[in-house]
Amino acid sequence: MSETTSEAAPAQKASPGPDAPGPGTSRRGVGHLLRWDVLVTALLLVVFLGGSLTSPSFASAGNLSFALGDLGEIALIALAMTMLVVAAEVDLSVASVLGLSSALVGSLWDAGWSIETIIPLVIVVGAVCGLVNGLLVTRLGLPSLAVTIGTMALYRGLAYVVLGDRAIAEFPQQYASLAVDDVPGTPIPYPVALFVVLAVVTAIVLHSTGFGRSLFAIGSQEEAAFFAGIRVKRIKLVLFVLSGTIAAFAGVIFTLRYGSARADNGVGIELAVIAAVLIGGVDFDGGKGTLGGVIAGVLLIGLLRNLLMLNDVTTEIQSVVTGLLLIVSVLTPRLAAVIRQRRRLPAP
Amino acid sequence: GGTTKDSAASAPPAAAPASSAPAKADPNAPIKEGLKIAFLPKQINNPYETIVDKAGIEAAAEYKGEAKEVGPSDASASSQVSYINTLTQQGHDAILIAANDANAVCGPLQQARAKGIKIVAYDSDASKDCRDLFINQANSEEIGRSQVKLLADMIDHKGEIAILSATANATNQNTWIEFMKDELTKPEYKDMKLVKVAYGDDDDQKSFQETQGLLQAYPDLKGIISPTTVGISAGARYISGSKYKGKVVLTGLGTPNQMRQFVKDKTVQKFALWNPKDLGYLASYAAAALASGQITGAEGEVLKAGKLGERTIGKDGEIILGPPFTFDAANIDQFDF
Amino acid sequence: MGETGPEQPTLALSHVSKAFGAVRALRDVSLELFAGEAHALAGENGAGKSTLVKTLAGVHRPDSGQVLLDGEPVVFHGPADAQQAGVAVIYQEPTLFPDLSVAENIFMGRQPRGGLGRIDRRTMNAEADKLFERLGVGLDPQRPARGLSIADQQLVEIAKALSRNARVLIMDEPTAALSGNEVARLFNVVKALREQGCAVLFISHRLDEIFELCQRVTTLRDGAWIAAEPVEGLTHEDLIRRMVGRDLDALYPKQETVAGEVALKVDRLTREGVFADVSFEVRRGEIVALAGLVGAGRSEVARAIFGIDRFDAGSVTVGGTRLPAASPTAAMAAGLALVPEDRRQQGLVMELSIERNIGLAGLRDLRKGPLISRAAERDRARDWAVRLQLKFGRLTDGVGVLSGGNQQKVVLAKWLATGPSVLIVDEPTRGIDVGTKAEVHRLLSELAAQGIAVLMISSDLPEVLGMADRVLVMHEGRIAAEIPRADATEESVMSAATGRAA
Amino acid sequence: MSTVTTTPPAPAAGRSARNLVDMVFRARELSLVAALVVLVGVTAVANSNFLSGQGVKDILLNTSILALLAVGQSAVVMTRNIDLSVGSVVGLVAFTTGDFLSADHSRGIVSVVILGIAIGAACGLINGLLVSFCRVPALVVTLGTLYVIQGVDYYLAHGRQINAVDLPPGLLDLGNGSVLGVPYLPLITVLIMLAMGFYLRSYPSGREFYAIGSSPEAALLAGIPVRRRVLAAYLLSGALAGLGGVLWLARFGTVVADSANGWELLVVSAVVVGGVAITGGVGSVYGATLGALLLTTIGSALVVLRVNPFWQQAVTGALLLLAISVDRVLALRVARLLRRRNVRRV
Ligand SMILES: Nc1ncnc2c1ncn2[C@@H]1O[C@H](COP(=O)(O)OP(=O)(O)OP(=O)(O)O)[C@@H](O)[C@H]1O
Ligand SMILES: Nc1ncnc2c1ncn2[C@@H]1O[C@H](COP(=O)(O)OP(=O)(O)OP(=O)(O)O)[C@@H](O)[C@H]1O
Ligand SMILES: [Mg+2]
Ligand SMILES: [Mg+2]
Repeated sequence: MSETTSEAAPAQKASPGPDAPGPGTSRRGVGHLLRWDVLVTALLLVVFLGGSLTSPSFASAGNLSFALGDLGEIALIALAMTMLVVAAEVDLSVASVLGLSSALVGSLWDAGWSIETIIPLVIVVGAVCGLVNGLLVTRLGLPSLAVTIGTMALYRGLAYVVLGDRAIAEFPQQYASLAVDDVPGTPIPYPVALFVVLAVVTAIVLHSTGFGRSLFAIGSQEEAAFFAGIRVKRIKLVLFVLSGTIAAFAGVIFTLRYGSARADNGVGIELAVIAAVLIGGVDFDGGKGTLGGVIAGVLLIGLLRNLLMLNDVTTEIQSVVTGLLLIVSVLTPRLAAVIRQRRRLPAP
Repeated sequence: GGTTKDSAASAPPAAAPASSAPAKADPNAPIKEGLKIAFLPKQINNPYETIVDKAGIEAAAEYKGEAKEVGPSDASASSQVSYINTLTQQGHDAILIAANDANAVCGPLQQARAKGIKIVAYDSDASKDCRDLFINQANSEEIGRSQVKLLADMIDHKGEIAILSATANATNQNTWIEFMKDELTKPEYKDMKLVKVAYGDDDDQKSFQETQGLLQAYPDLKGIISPTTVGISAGARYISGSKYKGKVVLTGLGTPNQMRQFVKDKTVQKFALWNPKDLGYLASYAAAALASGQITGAEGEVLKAGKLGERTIGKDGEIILGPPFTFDAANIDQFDF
Repeated sequence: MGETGPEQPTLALSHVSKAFGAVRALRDVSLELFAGEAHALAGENGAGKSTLVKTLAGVHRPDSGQVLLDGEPVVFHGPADAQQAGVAVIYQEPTLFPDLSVAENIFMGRQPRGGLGRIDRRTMNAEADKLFERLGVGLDPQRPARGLSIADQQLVEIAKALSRNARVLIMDEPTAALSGNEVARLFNVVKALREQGCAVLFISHRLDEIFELCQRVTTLRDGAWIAAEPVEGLTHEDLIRRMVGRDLDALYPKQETVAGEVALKVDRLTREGVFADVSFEVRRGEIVALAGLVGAGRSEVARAIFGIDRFDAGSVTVGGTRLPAASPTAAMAAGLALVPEDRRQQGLVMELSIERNIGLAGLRDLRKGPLISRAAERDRARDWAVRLQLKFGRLTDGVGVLSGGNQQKVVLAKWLATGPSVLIVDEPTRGIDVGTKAEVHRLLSELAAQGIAVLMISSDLPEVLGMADRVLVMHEGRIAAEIPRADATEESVMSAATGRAA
Repeated sequence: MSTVTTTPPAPAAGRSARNLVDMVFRARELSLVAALVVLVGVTAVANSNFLSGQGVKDILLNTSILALLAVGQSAVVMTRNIDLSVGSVVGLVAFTTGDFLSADHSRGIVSVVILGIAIGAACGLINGLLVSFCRVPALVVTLGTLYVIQGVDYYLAHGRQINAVDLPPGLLDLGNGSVLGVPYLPLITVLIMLAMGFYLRSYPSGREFYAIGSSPEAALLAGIPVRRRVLAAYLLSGALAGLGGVLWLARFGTVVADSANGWELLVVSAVVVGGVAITGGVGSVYGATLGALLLTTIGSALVVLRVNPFWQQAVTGALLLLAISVDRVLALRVARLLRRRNVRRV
């Protein structure tokens, strides 16, 4: 913070900056280690070790399977959210889409439809929800934070319209177990396995395709991206549709996993998803972040919570820990930048 | 104390459906020492639940058990499920749960039972095949019907009435409301009309504003039933400070400490509740008795619940605390909870 | 004029060094600014001129050496300190508050006060009006700064600096986006200030301007101090040699080419309120210049052709295919490329690296299967960085740390790499040093010779005259004249641009 | 260099365009007022009770605290930041001050108000220091402090409840009493809003809030003390949230730990509906207050119009979207109109 430069500020946020060859590389090494997504992964390992030491049941297959299964929906939605946030947008309506999808599954099932018809239909509805968000953001140029606060109320409201105060249960066992059971021979529940597959796909898309590159460009300088011929609006629209679709799908899993369809399913998980994405080191101003960081972030939050719960740490303290983790997640790279700068200053 | 007419009516003790309780009860087994039991309320920070759980934890001290309260800060089923999983991993003897969603908690509860953990639902039931016992604060039907009677007497069986509930999905509320509606179909209530069920989400401020809305939207409203402690106190507070005081009758389920002021200033004449401390106490003993093998949860077995005496297990593994008690200006000062 | 010999310098730098990481932007540089003297700072792109300016302005603190105010060492902890000391700065890149009015931008922090210490808006607007009158521009003080063209923004910056009645006026390429007209006005005002005893530091890549305005010039090369000498007696060639370290070839290496078939045809293009009825053609191998005063609508035409803005009427045809309105993607597919005028907002993604920026306009070409090939991306970037003599540390460095001129080169590289058939360049050499300018000109010539059609928008009249086969002159949103190379002179172009000739 | 002088500027065209611009900016607030009038009108026709003394008083009381928070929030949002922790702060302050008072009835109202504001300001200070001096993204920091403050609040409360009987009547009177028929709460809010609005518009340091939000980079170069202003915005937001907490206690009397739980998004909606740009630099506290009023009125009107409770939330969401969309469409329309009329004066 010794510098008062304005131009340097964004530069510092960016990549490690120009370095001399030779001695510079070792400095770069330190800078690299101080990158938040690397730190998150390290923290994750610490939690894992700590968990195994303090609680005998932590590392058991049963517990891990629970803990991972519990993360399922949040992790899935976080994939789409990561792409949105990298493109400097956000979707706060995901939890409501999840609720609406759950309500639809319930009411249609109650009306005698088969699950095979319900699932695709619900996913289409989710896509439409995303489309509405996307159109409002791209066609009218409204800020996504504002739009999705609105649709958050709208979609949740529609869930209540669909299902009211009813709670639908008793879904067929084979589907329910698909949402709960482990892949044979592993402690990994099916939804988590699905997540792994999708995460790999998302990582490749985000980091190695033109589409992914475009997201980073849009996120850091939308106008320049548009001038470079990137279809900014279309891409954003796609992202919102994707987000809605995944949220609806997560709603189906949620419903089957808990065996209960209610209009208030998943209330408030949007903040958990965003917290996970941010802890994973994605910059809320767009243009920066890695999917690996996000995955580590999701796991970190989930396992840490699990560990705290196993050690009888109360909800209050869990809340404080989550909050501190968030703050540390942005403070660390910042401090790292300062340290890096300090080291560089006495250069000849 | 004493059994309710419901459980007394369906007495045949032997015919327990063996599905959930295969083991044989030994009524004379002593309560084991050092039992680990956990209370999982709908939500921590709900004062009512805190009273219940505290009493339950104190009861555990009587029988030398170890009890604790854990729970989420939001009243959602999914957060409760995480806690059930954790408690299962920790290896407790019994889990007591006030279910946020009767079905959503079912799977994990089944898994807990598979590990030999006894499950007691209290306050708000879980599906009956996922728990061993349900400690019902009062007979649901009785609560529903008596609330209507209470209100009807105060408004001469005439006029528009409304219900201010908790969340739209609250199972216990919805059961009571069903019985209220059924009661209202009886001929003696033909002049009473239920115009609206509003939801205050068990949030003080929301309930407060819902009451406002009700009174404005239905100028001819004569009475409100709020079968939730949060709702009735918020509603009473609004009415006591508005022009509707003395014109609209409010009743429901509330704690004496919350309502004392409004009974004294005549906003509210009568309301009902059971003793939440007794509920926690009874639930705690039920869990201990299950875990010690004194009972299995079969219909007709008798639970010895310390200072509360005995209760007989009714149909579907339900134990009823007792009839609700009606508070009014004459008796309210005798209670402190 | 105001030179009073050994008098103390108002503001000076003494043996200042400044490094950014491994880049040593300033090395032991000294500079003295005297009251009543206009001092020029010359140097290639990346020589360290802006860094020097920011050091004087309190934005950067020197690693070693001192800033001297009236002979006393001072430490500026931030821009506010420097302003307090009477230093007014026009930065290379305009830094306005887009949501505030133009007048508020000018007077931020120094608003005239009325009763109760409140801001007196009426006086503020009147003062702003007066300033603009002095500069001869017709900007409305009450309009928001958002939407001002780069040139107008620069003018607001100038008004802001002038309004401070500063003892030291520092101008980092204030004229880069201005046409002759505004420049002349600006110089009149600056000369008047100088005569009143203001010390002036002036930076420009247009050498003529240095010779017109300044008495003394300091030259930097690669962050090192080369010379400080009176302008009198210096020739262009001398100055260039100091800056570049060698002699230069022709600045306008125009190759004669034969115009081929029509590559870009613009027919009756109209965007209401901005430009109307614009028709022209550009043939393969031709360089057509679009000249005009600031705000004549040249950039707007370019934007509409490329599909950034939607046009209301007319058509654009590239190589026989008619372009849909408002689709840059379609325009690019048809072989169009646009080097925009505002490199920081439109040309570059500041946080991305040099190679990512160069690759951005051609993500499709970099694909190997569905994935991007990093090797292809790096090759493409390295190739063009070398061809344009880009001065950089690593290709993976963010473009944000490059000097202004080098940033401009990255924008050029990005678009040239797409291999366009029609190239639109909007102020292609804005902020580019003479050496590179010649390089860019040669490049444009070569491209034209290879059969590319080039539409060049430029406010630099010598550039227009030196490079164009044909000059289209815009005036108030319409094409006022079309002048073939042979007839194009300063006079003919300017008179058309000011609306005095048909 | 040719020195051609141009004709002097012809002001007419520019001025008329400006007037239009002016109108649009004022229209942001105007369109809110219009929406309110329509909403209240329709509702009042359907149910005359809505505009009765009691009805109006209820709406004003319901709006007060939200509007107060929106005033603080808009100062933060104007500097291109955000404060998500306000809801938690209200909860924390409402509970701690309630606890403070119920422990000893003789404690004065003034001391409680000061305590509440101090706690709020302390929370704001932490947010502000983190955001302005450590330069970390506001959204992340305040989401973090949201969790932390909530955790602390829950920890302190631990399931307890403060009841109206535990509180001195003086405080409850502050929440529900009135002077000359105007309840105290809206009075306090309006006074604070006017003071803030006046300050932000008419004082150089107030304008700097807008400048910072409009372009933080330019603000630094212009020598504006960016950090101090951002810190001030957070302090203000925190302090107002603290005051809001005390007023909450005064108004509702009964508090548990989770008062104003989840209000952060409600407050942000109010600010956004009120025309304060989430990207900073644009808007006014008047707009934000109107936004809060509109949101509250929608909520009340739906109940009074006897909209099915299951439809209420959906309708609220739809109206919210409608409000911001219409505002936006109008702005785009006028911008297009402006462009067409735009005759450049050179
Ligand atoms: N904030 C920064 N961080 C790292 N490097 C920087 C920074 N600012 C400038 N540089 C580097 O310092 C050198 C000098 O840059 P400067 O902007 O002063 O050049 P300049 O002489 O103004 O060039 P131009 O004529 O192109 O504007 C360049 O190599 C540039 O990349
Ligand atoms: N993004 C924008 N939004 C609104 N108005 C704009 C925008 N860009 C430019 N203008 C306005 O449009 C008019 C024409 O500007 P334009 O940039 O096309 O002129 P120009 O001839 O290219 O001049 P120069 O590029 O030298 O400034 C000017 O009045 C300018 O203020
Ligand atoms: Mg420069
Ligand atoms: Mg231009």
